Amino acid sequence: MSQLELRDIRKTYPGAHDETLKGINIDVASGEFLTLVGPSGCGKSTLMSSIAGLEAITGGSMVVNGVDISAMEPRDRDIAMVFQSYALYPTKSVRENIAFGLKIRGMPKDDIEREVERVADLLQISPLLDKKPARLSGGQQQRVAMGRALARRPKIYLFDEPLSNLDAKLRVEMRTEIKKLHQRLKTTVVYVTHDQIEAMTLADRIAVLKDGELQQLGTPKEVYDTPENLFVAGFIGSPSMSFIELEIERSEAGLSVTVEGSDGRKLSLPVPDYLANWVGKRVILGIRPEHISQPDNIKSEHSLVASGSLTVEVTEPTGPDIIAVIRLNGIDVHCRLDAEHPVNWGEDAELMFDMNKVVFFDPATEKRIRPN
Amino acid sequence: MTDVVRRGVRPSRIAIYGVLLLACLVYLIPLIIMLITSFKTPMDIRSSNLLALPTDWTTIGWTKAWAEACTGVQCEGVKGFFWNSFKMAVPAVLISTLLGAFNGYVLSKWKFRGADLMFGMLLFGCFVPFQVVLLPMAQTLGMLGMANTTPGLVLVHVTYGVAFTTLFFRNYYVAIPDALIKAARLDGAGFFTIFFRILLPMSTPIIMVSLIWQFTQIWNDFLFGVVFSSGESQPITVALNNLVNTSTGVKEYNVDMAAAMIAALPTLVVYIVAGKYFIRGLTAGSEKG
Amino acid sequence: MKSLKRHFTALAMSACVLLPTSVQAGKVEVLHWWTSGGEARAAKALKQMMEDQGHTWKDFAVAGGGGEAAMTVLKSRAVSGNPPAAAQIKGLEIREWAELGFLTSLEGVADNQNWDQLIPPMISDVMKYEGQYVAVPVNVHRVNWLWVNPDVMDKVGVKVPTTLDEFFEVADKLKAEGYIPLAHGGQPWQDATVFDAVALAELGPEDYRKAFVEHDMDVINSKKMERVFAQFDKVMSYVDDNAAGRDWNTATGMVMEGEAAMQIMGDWAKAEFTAAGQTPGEDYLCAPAPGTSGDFTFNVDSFAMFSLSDEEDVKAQKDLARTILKPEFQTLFNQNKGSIPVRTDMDMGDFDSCAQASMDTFQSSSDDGGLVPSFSHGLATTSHIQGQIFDVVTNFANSDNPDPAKTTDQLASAIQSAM
Amino acid sequence: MEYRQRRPSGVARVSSGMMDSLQRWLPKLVVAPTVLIIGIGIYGFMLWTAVLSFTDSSFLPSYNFVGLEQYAKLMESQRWLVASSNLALFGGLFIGICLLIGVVLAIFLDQRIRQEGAIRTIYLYPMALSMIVTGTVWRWILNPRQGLEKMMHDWGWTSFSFDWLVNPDFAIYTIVMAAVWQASGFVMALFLAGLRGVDSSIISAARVDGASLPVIYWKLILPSLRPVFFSSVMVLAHIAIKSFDLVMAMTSGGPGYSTDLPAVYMYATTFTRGQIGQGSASAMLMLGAILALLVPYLYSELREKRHD
Repeated sequence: MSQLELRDIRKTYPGAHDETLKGINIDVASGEFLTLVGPSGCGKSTLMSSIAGLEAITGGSMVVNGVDISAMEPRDRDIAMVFQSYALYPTKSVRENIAFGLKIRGMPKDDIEREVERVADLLQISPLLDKKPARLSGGQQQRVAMGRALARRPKIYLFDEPLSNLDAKLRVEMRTEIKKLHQRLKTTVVYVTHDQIEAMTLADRIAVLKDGELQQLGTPKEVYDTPENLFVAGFIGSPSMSFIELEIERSEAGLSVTVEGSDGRKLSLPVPDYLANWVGKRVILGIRPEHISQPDNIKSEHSLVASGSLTVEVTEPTGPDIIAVIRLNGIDVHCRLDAEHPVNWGEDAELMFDMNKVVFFDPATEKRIRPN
Repeated sequence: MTDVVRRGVRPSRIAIYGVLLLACLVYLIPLIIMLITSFKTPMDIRSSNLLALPTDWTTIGWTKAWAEACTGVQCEGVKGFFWNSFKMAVPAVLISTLLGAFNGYVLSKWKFRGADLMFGMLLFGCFVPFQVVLLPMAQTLGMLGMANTTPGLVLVHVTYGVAFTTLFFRNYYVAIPDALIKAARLDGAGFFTIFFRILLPMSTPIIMVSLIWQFTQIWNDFLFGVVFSSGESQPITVALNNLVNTSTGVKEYNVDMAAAMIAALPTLVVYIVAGKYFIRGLTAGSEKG
Repeated sequence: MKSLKRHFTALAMSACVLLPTSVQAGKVEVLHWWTSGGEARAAKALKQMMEDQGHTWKDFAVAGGGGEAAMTVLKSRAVSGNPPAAAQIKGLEIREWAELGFLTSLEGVADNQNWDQLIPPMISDVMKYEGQYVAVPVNVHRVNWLWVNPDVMDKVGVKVPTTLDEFFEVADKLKAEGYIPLAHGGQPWQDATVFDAVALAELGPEDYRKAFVEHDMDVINSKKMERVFAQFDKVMSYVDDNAAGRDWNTATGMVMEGEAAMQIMGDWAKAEFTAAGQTPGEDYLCAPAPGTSGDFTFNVDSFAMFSLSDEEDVKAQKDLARTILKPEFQTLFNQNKGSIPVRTDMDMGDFDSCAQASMDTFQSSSDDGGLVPSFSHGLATTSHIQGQIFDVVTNFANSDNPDPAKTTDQLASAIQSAM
Repeated sequence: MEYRQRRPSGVARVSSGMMDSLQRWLPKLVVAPTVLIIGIGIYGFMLWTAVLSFTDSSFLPSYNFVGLEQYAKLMESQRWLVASSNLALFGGLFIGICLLIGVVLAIFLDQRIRQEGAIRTIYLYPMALSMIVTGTVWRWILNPRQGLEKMMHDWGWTSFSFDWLVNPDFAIYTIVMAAVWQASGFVMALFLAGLRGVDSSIISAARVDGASLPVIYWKLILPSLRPVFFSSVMVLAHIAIKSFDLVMAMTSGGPGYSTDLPAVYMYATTFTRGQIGQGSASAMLMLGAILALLVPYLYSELREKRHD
């Protein structure tokens, strides 16, 4: 049974012309970690606030464990939230911050004490319990904010971009920490972020939002490999997918497309058969960096591979591999090259295209063309 | 610092100190004059210039102002009116500050339809000249049965002070992140719990501002004090006025000045002791607001 | 606590419950602006006399601006339905309050004490509304006095002027010797006080009354009035440049110290001399303002009595009225205030020479028609018209190039618009 | 998952319906007293005054309507014209000079000055005094015979002359002086605190770019203190309108009526001269002027804030 069901959630802010949320439907299973991801202004924070009860929705319903909570006050929903700014009470010590919600709910003193200790142990913040938030580092504050949520043992945890105020290294550490914690506690989590890596690494399932509409809901792998549309394809993955608009051709060998390098060299690439209906029509080819690499790195037993020599415009070594930029049809295209075989910019490199995994989009609807 | 820089800086620093000290002098002179005059004899005042030191120092002005000068048929100085002023100012200051805090809280964190309009109308309320409201207010208080009572006077001060206190608190609370309120709501705190347990403990600077501002305004007020107080509970400003003003009597400037100093003492002390909190709090709101 | 008590008393009163202890005693709340010096002492004497009769005196003193602040307070209290028992109200304002139905009749007391015989009709008229006393006069101030420093006059070798022409002559000589001829404070009411004296000198009592009491346009808008302005301008030219905003008593101080020679001011100025330990006739002289000897512009302080509901308080109010006109109080009060008793039957033996002279003129002018109400102190006309005249006069006095003819027109239209 | 079963059971859900609607009404309930007293005490009374301005009320309020007559009379009144132009002059100069002095002193005081605390207190204390006291003292000081001029003469500078207080053309400027004396230190303190909140890296960055200190203050720092300007103008405008006491204590509107302000005029006509209708009309015009000047300013400032 789903822990949280969102049914056609709609929200229009007073005085606004457009709907901020245009009918969102999501089910979150018990113990599931769901991330809401999307560019700023996509409505993900509004959706989160609506779940928490901080914003009243204008349509639809929210059900938790079979109970409709749409009209409930926040405190009656039994939902905890970790804020981007942590929102720690500045005049209260860490201990009081964690205990506040319990006290309000009338938990006996001893139980509170025990609960605070438990949470503090869990998050390794026991030595900080008597400090004021202002004396803590960003990472410590973050832990306290989580501790405050954990202490309540709510049905659902909401995280509103909790890591975005931390520096890069700490962010990765905390990410792992959160993941560990979730694996231990098996709590139901809805996690908002604009960082797709965070979304991918943490989530059981990802919900991609744009302009108040759910673009795709699926596991990280689904979203990455089979994005529903151009937006999701471009949003998920780093460096992001490159898009080239071109025409499907039919030759003796089968279906193919032709790309042109920066020096005018042409290269024919085979494409899957399900595009047969699209021969002579224009499609958008979506190709991820790892689909173009040195021939060694691509398993050539796949049928749909092709290689050619192309000029490398820019190289960006990341350590394990090198991101190289080539130009196809006048568009910058990223390739992921093996760091063991360095290439220099301005030189030609022999590159292999793995056309098994590339995706195609209908230029008119921007939807992915599905194999049927 | 290199020699070149030091040579370049010196004259300008002297100029800065010069300007600052000159300004000090300008700000201080009136106070000095008041003090000097309060220690002179009336004859001395008539004959010597303002800044000349008294030929014989005398505290007669002060003792007279405190305990002997007439403010009506009583000639017991202003000492009794001190207490009256406190009785009026303390509740008025506290109530208007509390109301202002509530209003600021609602107008920044619990906005409702029309909240901005209400705030705008409150702001405009800061600029209504008080002379306009004397008669209608008198009539209203009469209808309420509060005419010429201390509660009535307190009500008047609260009415015309709440606009400013609301402005202070609203600007201060606007700068406090909304997330804090949301977190508290999720923690199960209600409207009042959030206010008293979360916001109020954070509000010390702006509470200081509101208290100091309101205390100064109410303590120094004459118009409302004279019109809405009853005869025996007149505030000290009215006593001062009665003492200083004479239609056809003799003026004793030393007594006048001493009385003025006595009347100003509480607010002066407040400013000198708590002035820095005042400024800190005011800017805490306006900076980010 | 006190306010609480007030509430209970009010409650008790409205329920017509008589407090068992207060069989004979009532309370009077008295609004006045006598808050300092001799005035306050005088008011205190009144309080004492009331308390001796078993009444409670609730003091309600509001000083400032010759009663302006007190009037503001009084209006607010009247509007709030909570007026005091008695309020210091002057001149024609008494009638205005009476017309609005706020005042109570004092006929019983007046008959009993035979006020009509004691008080000159000129003054009793002001105290009456529809033929009945609604206010009780306290004292009579003479406004057209000239205060003189005799030492200065002797040094320059001049005599106290009795006419305006003499005044100009004397003033020129004083000026030549480096004295300020006329001490003055440039406040509207002081400007008007001097103008008052000049007008009386130029117009004479009859035309003065026509102009400022009856507002006869033939007098107001006439060559005579132009001449008043011209003479006023000339008088004011003997005032030093720094007079603006100066308090009247500071000006008096200038006369005492011999910096200035003369001042035109009402007889309250005497209190200032007395306070400095000076004796009339020796250290300073009092003389009628130039050109007004034998005439008397009066300024009368009075208490108007408001309608009350509580019987005991009404009785206390009547006792207050009676007490004010008692000879003991009249003597005590007026000696402190510099004025003369409002009763014409008083023994003036205990008063100083200026007061005695004042009383003589008061009685003689009362018979020969030289007694006129002072417009500058609100005895002659409504506060509105008075204010309009003040504006014209003070503007004229402060003008760079005063034009008597034009100002006369302004005066006429100002009065007309306010009538 | 065992701990979830131990969830505190104190969560009140029983009366949630009623409690919820109470919670929703609470904010409005809490501001209700203020709305009530402001609604009556400011807007109700303004309306009342507006009504009276169309009547011939004289000594006490009456309801005999005479249309716009009071306004017509007011427009003809020389004294009212003086009073209104004085308010514009006084208000403009007062606010302008206070801001100028406040900014300059704040910048100077921000240069690591010794004894800063003491100096700040000295600048600030006049704000604690009532305007009546301020007015009285300044009247003495500026009075040529008693004050500054006499002092200079006593000290041998006999040609010194300063007679603005008694000169009808200049007296209004003495009111400005006293008011500036009272409020400029306060403005200074506001700006000083504002300056302390400015990120010092701005100054460093600008210096690296080669900007001189005055340019840095003028072009970079002062513009960032806009909210402080707003607070200052609010407070100063409030004081300017309440300067009634100051004028009464210093000049009572004189010499003549050269330092009349609308509030003084209104008070005098309403209370001293018993012309309530006329006084109400002047009050309405004054409020109208304040409305016309301040409301656009408040509006633009507050809008700005909302967009940030």
